Amino acid sequence: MAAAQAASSSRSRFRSLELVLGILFAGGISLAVLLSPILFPDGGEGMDLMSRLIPPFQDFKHILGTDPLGRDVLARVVVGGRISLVVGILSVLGAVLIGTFVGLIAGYYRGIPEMLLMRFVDIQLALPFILVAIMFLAILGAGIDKVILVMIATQWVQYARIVRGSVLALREREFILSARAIGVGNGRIIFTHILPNVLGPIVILMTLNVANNILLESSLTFLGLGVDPLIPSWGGMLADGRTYLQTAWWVSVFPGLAIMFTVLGLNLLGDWLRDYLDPTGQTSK
Amino acid sequence: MAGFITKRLLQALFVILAVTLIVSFAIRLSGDPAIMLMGGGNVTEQDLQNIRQALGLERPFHVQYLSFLQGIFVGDLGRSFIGNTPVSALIGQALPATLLLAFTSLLISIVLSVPLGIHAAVHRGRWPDQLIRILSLVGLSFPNFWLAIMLVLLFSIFLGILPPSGMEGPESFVMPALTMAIILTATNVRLVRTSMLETLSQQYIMVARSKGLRDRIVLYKHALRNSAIPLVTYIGVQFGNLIGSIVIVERVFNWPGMGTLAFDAVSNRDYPVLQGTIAVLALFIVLINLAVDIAYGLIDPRIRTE
Amino acid sequence: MSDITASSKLLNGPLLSVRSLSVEFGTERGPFRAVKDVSFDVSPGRTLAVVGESGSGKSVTSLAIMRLTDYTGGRIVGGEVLFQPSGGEALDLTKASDDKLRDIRGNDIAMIFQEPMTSLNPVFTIGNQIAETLILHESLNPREARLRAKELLQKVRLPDADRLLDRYPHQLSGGMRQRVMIAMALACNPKLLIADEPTTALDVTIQAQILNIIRDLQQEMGTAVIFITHDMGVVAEMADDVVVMWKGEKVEQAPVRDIFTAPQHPYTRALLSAVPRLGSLKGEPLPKRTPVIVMDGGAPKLVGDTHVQNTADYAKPILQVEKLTTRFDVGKTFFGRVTHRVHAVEEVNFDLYPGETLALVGESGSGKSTIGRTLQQLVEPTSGTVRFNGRDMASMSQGERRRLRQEIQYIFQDPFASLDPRHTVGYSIAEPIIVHGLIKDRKAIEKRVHELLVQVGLQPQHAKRYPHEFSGGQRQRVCIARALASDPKLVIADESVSALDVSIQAQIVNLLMELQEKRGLSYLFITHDMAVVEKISHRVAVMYLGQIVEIGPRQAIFENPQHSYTRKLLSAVPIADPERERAKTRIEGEIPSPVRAVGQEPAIHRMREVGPGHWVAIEADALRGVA
Amino acid sequence: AGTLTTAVAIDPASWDPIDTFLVDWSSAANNIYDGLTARGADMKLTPALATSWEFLDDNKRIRFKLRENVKFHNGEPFNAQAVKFTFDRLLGEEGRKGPQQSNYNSIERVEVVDDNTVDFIMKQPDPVLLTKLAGYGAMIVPPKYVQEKGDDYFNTHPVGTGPFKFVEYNPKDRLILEANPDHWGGAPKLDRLVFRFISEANTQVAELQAGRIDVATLIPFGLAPTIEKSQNLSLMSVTGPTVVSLRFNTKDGITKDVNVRKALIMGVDRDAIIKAVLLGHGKPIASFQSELSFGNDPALKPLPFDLAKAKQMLQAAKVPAGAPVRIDFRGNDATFREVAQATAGYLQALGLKPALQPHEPPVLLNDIIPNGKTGEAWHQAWGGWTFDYDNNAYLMYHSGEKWNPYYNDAKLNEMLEKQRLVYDVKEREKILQEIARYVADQALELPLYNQNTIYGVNKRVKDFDAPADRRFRYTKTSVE
Ligand SMILES: Nc1ncnc2c1ncn2[C@@H]1O[C@H](COP(=O)(O)OP(=O)(O)OP(=O)(O)O)[C@@H](O)[C@H]1O
Ligand SMILES: Nc1ncnc2c1ncn2[C@@H]1O[C@H](COP(=O)(O)OP(=O)(O)OP(=O)(O)O)[C@@H](O)[C@H]1O
Ligand SMILES: [Mg+2]
Ligand SMILES: [Mg+2]
Ligand code: NI
Repeated sequence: MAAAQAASSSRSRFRSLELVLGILFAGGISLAVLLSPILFPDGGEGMDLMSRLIPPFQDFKHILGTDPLGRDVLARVVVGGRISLVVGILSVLGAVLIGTFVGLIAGYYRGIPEMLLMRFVDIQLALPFILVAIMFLAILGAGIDKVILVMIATQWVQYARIVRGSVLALREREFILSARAIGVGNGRIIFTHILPNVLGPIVILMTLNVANNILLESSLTFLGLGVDPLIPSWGGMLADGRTYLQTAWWVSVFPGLAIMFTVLGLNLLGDWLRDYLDPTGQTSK
Repeated sequence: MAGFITKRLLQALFVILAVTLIVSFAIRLSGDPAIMLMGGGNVTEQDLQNIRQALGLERPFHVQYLSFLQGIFVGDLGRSFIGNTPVSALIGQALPATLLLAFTSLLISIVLSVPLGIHAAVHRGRWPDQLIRILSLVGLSFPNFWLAIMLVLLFSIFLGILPPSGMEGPESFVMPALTMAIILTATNVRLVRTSMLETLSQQYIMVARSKGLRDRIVLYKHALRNSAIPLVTYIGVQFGNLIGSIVIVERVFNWPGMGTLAFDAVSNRDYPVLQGTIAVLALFIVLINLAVDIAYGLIDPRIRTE
Repeated sequence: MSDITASSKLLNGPLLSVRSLSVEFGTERGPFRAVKDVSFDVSPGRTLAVVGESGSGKSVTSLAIMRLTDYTGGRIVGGEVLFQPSGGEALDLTKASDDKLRDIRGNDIAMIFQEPMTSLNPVFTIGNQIAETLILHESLNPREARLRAKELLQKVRLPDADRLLDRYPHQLSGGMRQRVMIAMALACNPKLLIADEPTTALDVTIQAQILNIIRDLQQEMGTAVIFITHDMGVVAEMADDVVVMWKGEKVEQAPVRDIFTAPQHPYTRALLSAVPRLGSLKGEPLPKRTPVIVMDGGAPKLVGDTHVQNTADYAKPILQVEKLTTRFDVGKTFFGRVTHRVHAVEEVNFDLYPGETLALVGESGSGKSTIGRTLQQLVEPTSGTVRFNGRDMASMSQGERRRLRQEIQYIFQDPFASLDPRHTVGYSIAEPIIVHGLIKDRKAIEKRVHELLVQVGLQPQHAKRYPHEFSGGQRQRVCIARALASDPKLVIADESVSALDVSIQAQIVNLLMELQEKRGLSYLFITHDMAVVEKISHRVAVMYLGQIVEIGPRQAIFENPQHSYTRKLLSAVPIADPERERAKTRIEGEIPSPVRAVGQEPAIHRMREVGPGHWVAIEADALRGVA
Repeated sequence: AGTLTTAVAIDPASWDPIDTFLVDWSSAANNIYDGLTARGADMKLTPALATSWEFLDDNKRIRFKLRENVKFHNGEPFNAQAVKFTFDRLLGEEGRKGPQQSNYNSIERVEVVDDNTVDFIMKQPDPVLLTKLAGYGAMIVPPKYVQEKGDDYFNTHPVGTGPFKFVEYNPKDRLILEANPDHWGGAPKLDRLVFRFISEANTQVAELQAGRIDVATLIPFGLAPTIEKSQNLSLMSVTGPTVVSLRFNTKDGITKDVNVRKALIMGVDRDAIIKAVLLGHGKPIASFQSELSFGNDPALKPLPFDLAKAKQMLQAAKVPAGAPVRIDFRGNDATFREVAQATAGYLQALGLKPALQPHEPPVLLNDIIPNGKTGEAWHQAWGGWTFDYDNNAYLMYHSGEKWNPYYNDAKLNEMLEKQRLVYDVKEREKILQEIARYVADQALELPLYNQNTIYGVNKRVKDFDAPADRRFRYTKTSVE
């Protein structure tokens, strides 16, 4: 812990560095994705079977190379962000909202509501994602909206359990008692005293699950359940590129890197948000 | 305690009932096993009828489900539509393979993520922290099948030291377990780090330090246990996720486990196998989460009151 | 000054020498220097008392000596802390390596932290936490360590030590936790003991014994003690030298006699003038407000006036407590059968009237906080009735109960634990106003919060700070402000002024009395400080082992105590006069415990009236109960 | 001497011939069992357990002379009784539960003439019967063994007369066989055969690269170059039975119009797709059959790729720009995923708006196709092992068939029915060719290609006959 002193003085600077880098990565990629219709008007669909699998940094027209169908990898990576970010972010938001709410209620009230909600959570938890996905998509038909729905339906339980776990410990803390003693109503205790104190793990889990869900889309593709392969997506590119790992690494590595920078950006923002929400962290180690 | 456990076990039974009911019902909405068994060749409606009759599929749903339940109570999970193998025999073979894999990867992940997460928290904002955080994200940025293929390329083809697939000796565990552990670790490291940060600012940690305790004891005894609740919860949740994602890892590594079994059962609409595997997996997931709930009380005595 | 000259100078001198120590915190509002240029020495076998204003940097100084400020975001920006460990070279702790520091911490230098509630790790048993130090520094094996831990608990007069070892911090009363902290600090017979307000949560009888233990230690082992306290009586009893701190600086240092007889600095004088003296209201039936000297800028100023607190209205009680009993299950078998219970409160009866202050005093762990918590509906009573304004609380509707929480306020014994770490104190103070809809306008709420902060001696800009950025006393005042914010009818104040320096304490006490006069507030005042009790209360109830053993008008209790425990209590109060003979009371023998096996109900003793409204337990009954 | 390890994709779970339709079953079981006839890697029909046959009673009775002195692996003698038992079982109660019975419905019954002679009494003519007797449900099983041990035991402990004997079966993992030195065709050169079940193509290739399997049967085209480049591996690519086409919805959407369908065909450069996506491991087709198929007409040429003409035709048919073309396909077919995207690329160039819809195979099979829920087109891959156009054409174009949800044409129906009654090879071939031409004329589908069967083989394997239909018979093969 020798460096502890140095850390405290450099902390405020570091926190803003996290923010800056986070905005730079996540924001930069989002911006590129948002601008993709202007940057790549053909939507990354321009196929040219004659110029397939050009390695990166060799052809000026295809800086990141081309895929097995001769499509520009850069264009597809940028355009592919649209689906991937929508899937990643919407599914996580949906799951977080439902899961956190259920977790708060179950953990705070305990008793019957807890029992019912948590058994419901158990049921959901006991249904493996891939199988649910297969059945759900088989019954409802495929499509990006359904993929997002499946993710929400299977993932909210994670948040519910995590939140409930933390709430169980929190509700025994003295400051919750003291809020109750003052006459603060249950709703307000839950949302202004408990929620901010459980947000740390949730924020972390959220930012991680964005990555996870972008990748889940590729697992679905791997199993043949994904969405229209014509619409580029990072997950789809990774799945399609897997057979080319030995011959054309760039087909799947660049979408992977895109995911990495997005996730890195989001996580930096998440860390920053966590710190921001935790005042004690600002001055103590 | 005993009361709590019996109560929860009864509830677990209910959960398993619900899960199998949902799965049995849903799978019947999405395809006909008779057609799957016929493989789409020269089939007439009469042929299909024959097969349905032979498999008992012409009975109403509730009758089929009830007979499945009856079977469960006498330990008979029925027979696979394909090859007529008893489901219990299939599960008996696949379950150890999957559990072994799942627990190994969980274990690897815990062994890796706890020290890394703590180290990151302690050195918050400085390079060890940044490095650990960034490395953990690399593990999250590529899907498990992709990581698996990379590992195979590295260890089996380039270095030639590990078998690329199959479950043979202990060495065949390395890559599948590692593939899953990498992804689990990425998440767990960050979770440990956040909960640790929360705990490290508490006064009792300072008191522990004032006693002259070694950092290791301060961190691993005093702080870790106070940060353990989210971690333990998440491990319970992860076990469920693990079972979900094990399908893919098992496929890539040709692992004869429950994931493969369940996935094939869905693909073939092999109802008895699917119902059986889901029931068994549900049982394990529910038990793990029950263990987690019991662990809460062991970890934090304040939760024990109820 | 180089290390070598320093060590040669220290050879036969002080054990610890603090030279121009300065400590800074990096806050969002820029660096804040909490300790400025402080120097003092402590020699083996001697006691240095540090007194001073709340928030003047006492705790920070002591943390800095052990280099624990590293972990709170603080930084030692100047000075040195020279320590002479056993036989070795003198060492500058501000520069020592982590390893070296670890050897010293807990072993050579031990510290008793100010807030006992948050200082114990909630997930480990008491036994485990004490034994840990012994295993580490004394190389005992776990069995020996446990045995030693038990001895230590007995030494600090904790009852039922054996079973206590296996209990968790949240199952102990404030004073019990504080004694656990003390036991922990004494475990390795340190060379230097830093005690930061070690007895605030203890009743005076136990306090006297703890002080004895520390003195014994000094005599036997030559331990040096830094004693931070607000209790000038304790200073007079314990200290050899006194350092007075004010606004982060040392303003005066002198031998204890000189401080009391010839204080130099105006702040010291103001402080001493505010010391409440037991017996000062002798012969007066009612409590009385008296003016206090406060520091205004650098100069002392007299504020307030004398005022007899004739506020109680005995027509109709606001609160009636009948046969209130609260028990906790502590032993359970695997099958959920309860084996042992803590009989925290047993058949307690009392009334409280509008405008009246009832002081609840008694032994630590005797159930005072539990009564408070039960009244505030935080703990379910096992049996008994509580009536508020004549209405039985048990029969009230959900809505009525909530309204009750506006009218009754409970100030928690541990201020740090009771504030949400994620909200500014401004928010915490505003919360009762918001939830009960007392003021609608946001600007007006803010104004009210600032007003409350000023009333308790803080500044409006403190509203934006978070709880961990305050000193112990400051947090306590935040809690008082929060309780007052909801405009209550009844305030239950649990050790609410114990962490305040006497000057601020006097101001707060005056404030409370003023509010009582203006708004007819009632107080249930739980405290160990008999001098404050004398000053503030109309009536006093004395508790022992979960029961009230004596209750009556203040004058009757103080001038004519009947129960043996009450007498013991009054005689143990330390007097702020260093010339007085130091008390050597030592109580030996079995310490009674409220933990009982199921089925072994305690005997409830009968009361008899010895004067108007003055009731005393019949002691023979009580003895039977104990036996 | 030596052990040869082959990877196949799927574990059929039962080794009983009447329980399965999987090629992977045959890849292994073709070494355990014999049929009355056999077909080698060259696809020529030869005698096997039957040494000769003749057609009697106006083709209503077929008489087989059986090979003598043949024993099952368990020592049970092979004779006319065994043949009768096999077919009684296949056509009776037991066979009804499996997918094989319907392939042999043309047989009325089998009669024992003497110990070494049997008669097949036909319900209706079946020109493909002799081919069908070479595989799958017609594999001869030991009567006593099956009756004594019961069906479940037989499923997992197969016994036949083939060149290799069953040793061990670990479900989902491997099947181990050992040489049958007493085989009537002579002892095989290998000691042991191991069949491992590996469903993931990348894994099969990795195992092949690691030298842990000798023959890989599942090779994604993307990995073909890797194998070609590898020093100790060779890639074998042979014309196989699998043909792939995009079938059209002739009922709704723009594909209702035959001219639009033709335009779509002409708008897609199939040669380029074969070259770029299949890396040349395939051939263009004009009808839904491979060039090895009976009924294939080399004279029938596919419509040429002509973008300009195609555009023109679309315009003439008043197809608006951006008209949607949805293609449904099996989501787990990685190769077709690429083909579909390439095809979509061409459709886009035609000014249309293609969309690709992946489906889980059972859903496509159970619901989307039979219930006519497809988009304008759907992915159809077919690989009849009999190499007879009848098998493809009847199922694809006859009205009321599951695979044909939209098209109903009396003339086509009649032709399809007629050829089934004709034993005359020449005449039947003529009708089949006529059907193919008719279908091409109606542009019922966009014939994409005939996909090669490719194997990755370790170079230590000698005399590996790469069978077009993946039905290995390792009698002459050896390993170093
Ligand atoms: N972590 C922190 N961050 C910022 N300011 C702090 C922190 N800890 C203490 N302070 C400030 O430092 C000053 C000194 O605090 P300290 O705890 O030493 O007071 P104290 O003399 O012990 O008072 P008390 O008698 O009330 O306990 C206070 O003004 C407090 O607000
Ligand atoms: N949650 C609990 N579980 C078990 N025992 C408890 C619990 N809370 C309090 N007790 C026990 O009840 C008794 C009374 O505690 P209480 O906190 O009321 O004492 P107190 O009079 O306020 O003491 P102090 O002056 O030391 O604060 C103690 O013996 C304590 O150990
Ligand atoms: Mg302090
Ligand atoms: Mg108390
Ligand atoms: Ni360090």
